Amino acid sequence: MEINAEQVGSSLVIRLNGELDMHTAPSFRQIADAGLKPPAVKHLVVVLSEVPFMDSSGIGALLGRYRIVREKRGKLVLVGMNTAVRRVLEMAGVLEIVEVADTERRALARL
Amino acid sequence: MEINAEQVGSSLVIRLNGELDMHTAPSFRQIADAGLKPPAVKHLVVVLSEVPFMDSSGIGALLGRYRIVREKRGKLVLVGMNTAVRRVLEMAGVLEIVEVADTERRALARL
Amino acid sequence: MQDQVTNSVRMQFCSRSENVAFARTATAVFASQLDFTIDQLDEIKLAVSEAVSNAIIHGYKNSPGMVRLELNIIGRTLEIIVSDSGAGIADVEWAMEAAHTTDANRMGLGFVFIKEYMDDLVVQSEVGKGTTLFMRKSTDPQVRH
Amino acid sequence: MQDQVTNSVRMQFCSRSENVAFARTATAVFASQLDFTIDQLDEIKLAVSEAVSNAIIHGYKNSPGMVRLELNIIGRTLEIIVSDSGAGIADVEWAMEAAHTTDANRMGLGFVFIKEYMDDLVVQSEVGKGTTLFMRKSTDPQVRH
Ligand SMILES: Nc1ncnc2c1ncn2[C@@H]1O[C@H](COP(=O)(O)OP(=O)(O)O)[C@@H](O)[C@H]1O
Ligand SMILES: Nc1ncnc2c1ncn2[C@@H]1O[C@H](COP(=O)(O)OP(=O)(O)O)[C@@H](O)[C@H]1O
Repeated sequence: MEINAEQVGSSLVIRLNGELDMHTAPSFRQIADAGLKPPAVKHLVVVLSEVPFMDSSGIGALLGRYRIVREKRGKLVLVGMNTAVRRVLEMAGVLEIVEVADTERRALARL
Repeated sequence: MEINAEQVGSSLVIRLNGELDMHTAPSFRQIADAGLKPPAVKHLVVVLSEVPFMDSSGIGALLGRYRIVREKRGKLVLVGMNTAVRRVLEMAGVLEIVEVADTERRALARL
Repeated sequence: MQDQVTNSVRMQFCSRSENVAFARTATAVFASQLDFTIDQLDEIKLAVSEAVSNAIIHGYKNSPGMVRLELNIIGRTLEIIVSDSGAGIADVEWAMEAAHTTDANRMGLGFVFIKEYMDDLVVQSEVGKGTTLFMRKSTDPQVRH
Repeated sequence: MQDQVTNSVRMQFCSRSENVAFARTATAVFASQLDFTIDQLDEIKLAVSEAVSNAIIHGYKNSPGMVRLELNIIGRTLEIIVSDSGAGIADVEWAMEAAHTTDANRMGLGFVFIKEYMDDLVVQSEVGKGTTLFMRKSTDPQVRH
């Protein structure tokens, strides 16, 4: 899994490339948590367009980051899910609590 | 493996889609041999652009058809090999005895 | 009519996190011998990913062990058997419910996903001996076992 | 320095032609845990395809049997062991030469390809007992065993 992180204003943008499971979730978690440390960073945008697969370990990692941004009164925005990923996030009820955007630009515009 | 066969003048064009190995070679062989039955059909063009993999069973099937068209004083033309397929055909010495073309149209123009 | 097993593969691999991807991908490759749809293959990958992750995380508690994965094609049905010789489950019925987990860092979604995506799930487990999941999925969703 | 096996998978599957694709793809997925190039992964797929095809065609003569495939990661090297309990090879040295085949419909290219693409090949065979191929390939082509 390739992970790219960038701070854009008060948002941390993380772009994932690869499958998110118990093997790859820990590095996502680490990079996200480091990027969310600064008090100025309130929101997290996770770009999933290059994530072909996600299971409950991946969902757990996303929801853990959701709790962090919520404590900062920020938002978690998910961008560009494929059908398989959207289905499991829906089943897990994640899509009811996080924001969803078509593109990274739209996600940032909203924050 | 999807196999599409079409007679164009004195040539049989076979378009393969999938991996050519001991499992898929028999259907290629069957369809090619049926298409090469009519005495008017002298040449065989095999389009490999959608063949991601070929092993010695696939090469054997190609060389068997080469013998048939040679007996008919026709030619075998291979079209659009990827790197992996080109390498094994090269190692097997196949590229020294058959014709190679970039596109189906060029292959047919030559026959 | 009772169909016969026409093809099968048995795998055994180390309980390492990188093998979860191996297991689900190898299963999808084998499963594609049946005419599953892309969506169904995604469902199979998810179920195997959850079952193998559980064997590694809960069964072996992330220490070395061997996970077994058996795939059988029976008519138009794929049977998937995932087993470990790890900790076992004290209360299977409890564990299979949504949000039930013995690991505070997890969410208790694994069994929910497997039940949702497979036609059939049977769990056999014995504390201290290990756990086996028997899953089935047919290309024809009408078929229930 | 003698490296340890850090990861391994053992597979066993029916000697059916559709499993050749399964075997080479599963191997490539497992092999991608090492940083092989795309070309090297193609080479690994070809070697496995040839070895498993031979087990099915020559070992079991296209009748039912079980093919075993073991993959071990040892440092930066992938070890691939393909074995059958089939016919065996009477003269291994002869069989390994280019164009040598006992099947008039084939071309005797399998061993040539394996030798070309693998860093290392050892063949053990006993007539009536079966055949085992030990192959090795390193991500670093300098390493020879
Ligand atoms: N292979 C296993 N070995 C031991 N315990 C298991 C195994 N699989 C599942 N369990 C138990 O069942 C519980 C629920 O599993 P699951 O629904 O996958 O959720 P999660 O993995 O998030 O905990 C686990 O927390 C664990 O206690
Ligand atoms: N697993 C095996 N069991 C029995 N004989 C084998 C096996 N593998 C190879 N052989 C023998 O070695 C010969 C050469 O094999 P190979 O180089 O792969 O060429 P081919 O498969 O085209 O014959 C075969 O023709 C066969 O006689």
